[in-house]
Amino acid sequence: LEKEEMKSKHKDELLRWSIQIQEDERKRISNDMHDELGALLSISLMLCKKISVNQVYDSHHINNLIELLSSSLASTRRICYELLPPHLERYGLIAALESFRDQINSTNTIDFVLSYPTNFPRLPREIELGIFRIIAEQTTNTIKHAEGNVIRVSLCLESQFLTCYYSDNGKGLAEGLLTKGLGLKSIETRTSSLGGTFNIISQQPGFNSKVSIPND
Amino acid sequence: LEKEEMKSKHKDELLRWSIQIQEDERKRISNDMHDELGALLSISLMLCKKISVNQVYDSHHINNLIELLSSSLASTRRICYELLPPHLERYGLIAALESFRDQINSTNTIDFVLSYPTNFPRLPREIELGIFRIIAEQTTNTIKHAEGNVIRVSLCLESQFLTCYYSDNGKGLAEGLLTKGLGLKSIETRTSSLGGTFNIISQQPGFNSKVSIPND
Amino acid sequence: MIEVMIESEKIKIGLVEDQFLFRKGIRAILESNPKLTVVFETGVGYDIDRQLNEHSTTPDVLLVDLCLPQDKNHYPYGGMEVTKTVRSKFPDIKILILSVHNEHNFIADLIRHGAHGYLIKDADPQEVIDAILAVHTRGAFINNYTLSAI
Ligand SMILES: Nc1ncnc2c1ncn2[C@@H]1O[C@H](COP(=O)(O)OP(=O)(O)OP(=O)(O)O)[C@@H](O)[C@H]1O
Ligand SMILES: Nc1ncnc2c1ncn2[C@@H]1O[C@H](COP(=O)(O)OP(=O)(O)OP(=O)(O)O)[C@@H](O)[C@H]1O
Ligand SMILES: [K+]
Ligand SMILES: [Mg+2]
Ligand SMILES: [Mg+2]
Ligand SMILES: [Mg+2]
Repeated sequence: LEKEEMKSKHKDELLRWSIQIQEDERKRISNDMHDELGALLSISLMLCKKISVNQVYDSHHINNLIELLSSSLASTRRICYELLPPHLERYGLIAALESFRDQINSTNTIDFVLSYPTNFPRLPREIELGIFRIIAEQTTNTIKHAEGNVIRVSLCLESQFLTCYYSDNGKGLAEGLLTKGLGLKSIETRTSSLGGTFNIISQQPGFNSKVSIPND
Repeated sequence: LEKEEMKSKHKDELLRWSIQIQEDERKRISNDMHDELGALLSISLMLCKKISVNQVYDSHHINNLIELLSSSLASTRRICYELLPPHLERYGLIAALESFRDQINSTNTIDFVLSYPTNFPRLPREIELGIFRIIAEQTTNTIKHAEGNVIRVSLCLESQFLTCYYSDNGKGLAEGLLTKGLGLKSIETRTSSLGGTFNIISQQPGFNSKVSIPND
Repeated sequence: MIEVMIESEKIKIGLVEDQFLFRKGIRAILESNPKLTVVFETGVGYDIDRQLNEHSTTPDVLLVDLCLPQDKNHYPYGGMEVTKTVRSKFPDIKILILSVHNEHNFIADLIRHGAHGYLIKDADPQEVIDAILAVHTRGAFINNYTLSAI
C-alpha cells in the first residue's frame, strides 16, 4: 500500500511537471515572439511609414527593410519548426528524424548518427511525436551541456516494444545528479504518458539513455 | 484497493490529456504562424524586393506594405496574448482578469461580470495562472456553445480555499454530456494539478461550475 | 523600349490563395509585368473544378498555395488536392505551387502529383515571373532546390 501511495504521489508530480513545462514553453514562445518578431516588425512598419511620408525611393531604407523582413521570416520559421516538425504528421518519424539529423549536421559541430531497421513502419501519432520530442530534448542537452561532438540515436522495434537508444561522447552527467531541469522531466512525463520507461545508463562514458515504449 | 486503482488510472489519463492538449496547442499555433504570419511576411519581402529592383517610389506598393506589416504585427500580438496573458505575472490575477473582462465586453455581444473581495492578495504563480486559464477556457466555451449573453465570474477566498464560481445564461450542457472536448479536460488537468476540484453544477439553468483550489 | 502586349497574348494567371493580402500583393507584382494578367482569384480550393468551369476565362497558369482552408466536411483541401483535381479535369492548365515550407518531402510529393513547379513564398519576384514563363512555354520550372528534392 505504501508503494501504491508513492506511485500515486509520483503521478501527481508528473502532472504538475507537465503543466509547468507547458506554461514555460508558452512563456518562452511568447517572449521570443514579442522580443524578436514584434520588435523587428515594429521597426519595419516605422521605416515603411517614413518612406511613405518622404515619397522618395531610398535604397538604404529599402535594403534595411529587406534585411528586417528576412530576419522576421527566419524567426517565424524557426518558431514554427520547434512547435511542430513539419514532416512528422505527413511523412512519419523517420522522415522527421532524418530532416532533424541533416539540420544538426549542417552546423558542422556535431556528428549526429541515426540508425533504424529498414522498412520501419508508421506508428501511432502520439508515439511518433513522443519519440521525436524525447530525442530532440536530449539533443538540446548534448549541445548545451555535454561538450561532445558525436550523437548516436538508434531505434529498435522488437515484438511489442519500441526502444530508442541515445548516446553522446560528452562529459556525462555529474555524479549523483539530483536537480533535474524541465528537460529530463519532460522526457519522464512523455515516456510515462506512453506507458513506457526512461533510464539513464551510467556505466558507460558520455551520456547514455534508453527509452522503451509499448507498441501494440 | 480497487478505488486506488481507479484513481491511478484516472491520473494516467490526466497526464495523457495534458500532453495531448499541449501538442494540440503547438499544432494550432504553428499552423497560425505558418499560414498567417508566414504568408504575410513572405509577400512583404517580395514587394520590398520588387521596389528595390524598380528603384522608384511606388505609393501603391508602399501602402500595400504598410497594410501587410500592420496586419503581421496584429497577428503577432494576438498569438502572444493567447500564449501569456500580459498583466498576469506583473500585476496579478485580478488585473489580468479585469483586462480580460474589458476585452470581452468591448465586443458588445457578451456582458462579462467579475466580482471578488476587496484587497484580494497575490497568490502563488501557478494558482493565478491556473485560475486564469480555467476562466478563459470556460469563456471560450460560452462564446462557442452557449448562445447566452451574460457571464458571471466570482472569486472567493475562504480560510484555506480559493473558490471560483462561473456561470452563463446560455442553453447549458446537453443532458448527460459524455464526450468531453479538450477544453473541459484541460480544466480537469489544471484543477487536479493544483490539488483542487472542478464540479459542474447541473441544477441551475445555463452553464454553472465551481472550482476549488487549496491555498496554504 | 516600351513593350506593348495585346491583351489576348498575355499569359493568363489564376491565384488560389486564402490570404487576401497575399493575393493583393502578388497581383500587384504580377500585373506590373506587361506579359502577365491575372484573370482569376479565389480563396478556397475544394470546389476548384466548379469555380473554373463557371469562370469565363480559363487561366493558363494557376499559382496555388500549399495550405488552404478545409472543405465543407472539414477534410483538408490544400495545394496537393487542388493539383490532383486540376490535372485530371483541366490538363492544359499549368500549376505552380507557392508555399512557406521549404521542405524536400513536400516538394517531391507535389511534383509527383503533377505540379509543374514549386516556389517558396519569399522567392525573388523575378523568380516568380521566370517560373510562370517557364511553365507556360516549356511546361516545367525546376529550380535548384526542386531539383535536389526530386
Ligand atoms: N548530455 C548531457 N551531458 C552532460 N550533462 C547533461 C546532459 N544532459 C543533461 N545533463 C545535465 O543534467 C541537467 C538536467 O538536464 P535537464 O535537461 O533536465 O535540464 P537543463 O538542460 O539544465 O534545463 P532545461 O532542459 O529545462 O532547459 C543539466 O543541467 C546538465 O547538468
Ligand atoms: N457554456 C456552455 N454552454 C453549453 N454547452 C457547453 C458549454 N461549455 C461546454 N459545453 C458543451 O460541452 C462540450 C465539451 O466542451 P469542451 O470545452 O470540453 O470541448 P469543445 O469546446 O467542444 O472543444 P475544445 O474546447 O477542445 O475546442 C462542448 O462541445 C459543448 O457541447
Ligand atoms: K502555406
Ligand atoms: Mg535540458
Ligand atoms: Mg471548449
Ligand atoms: Mg494559405
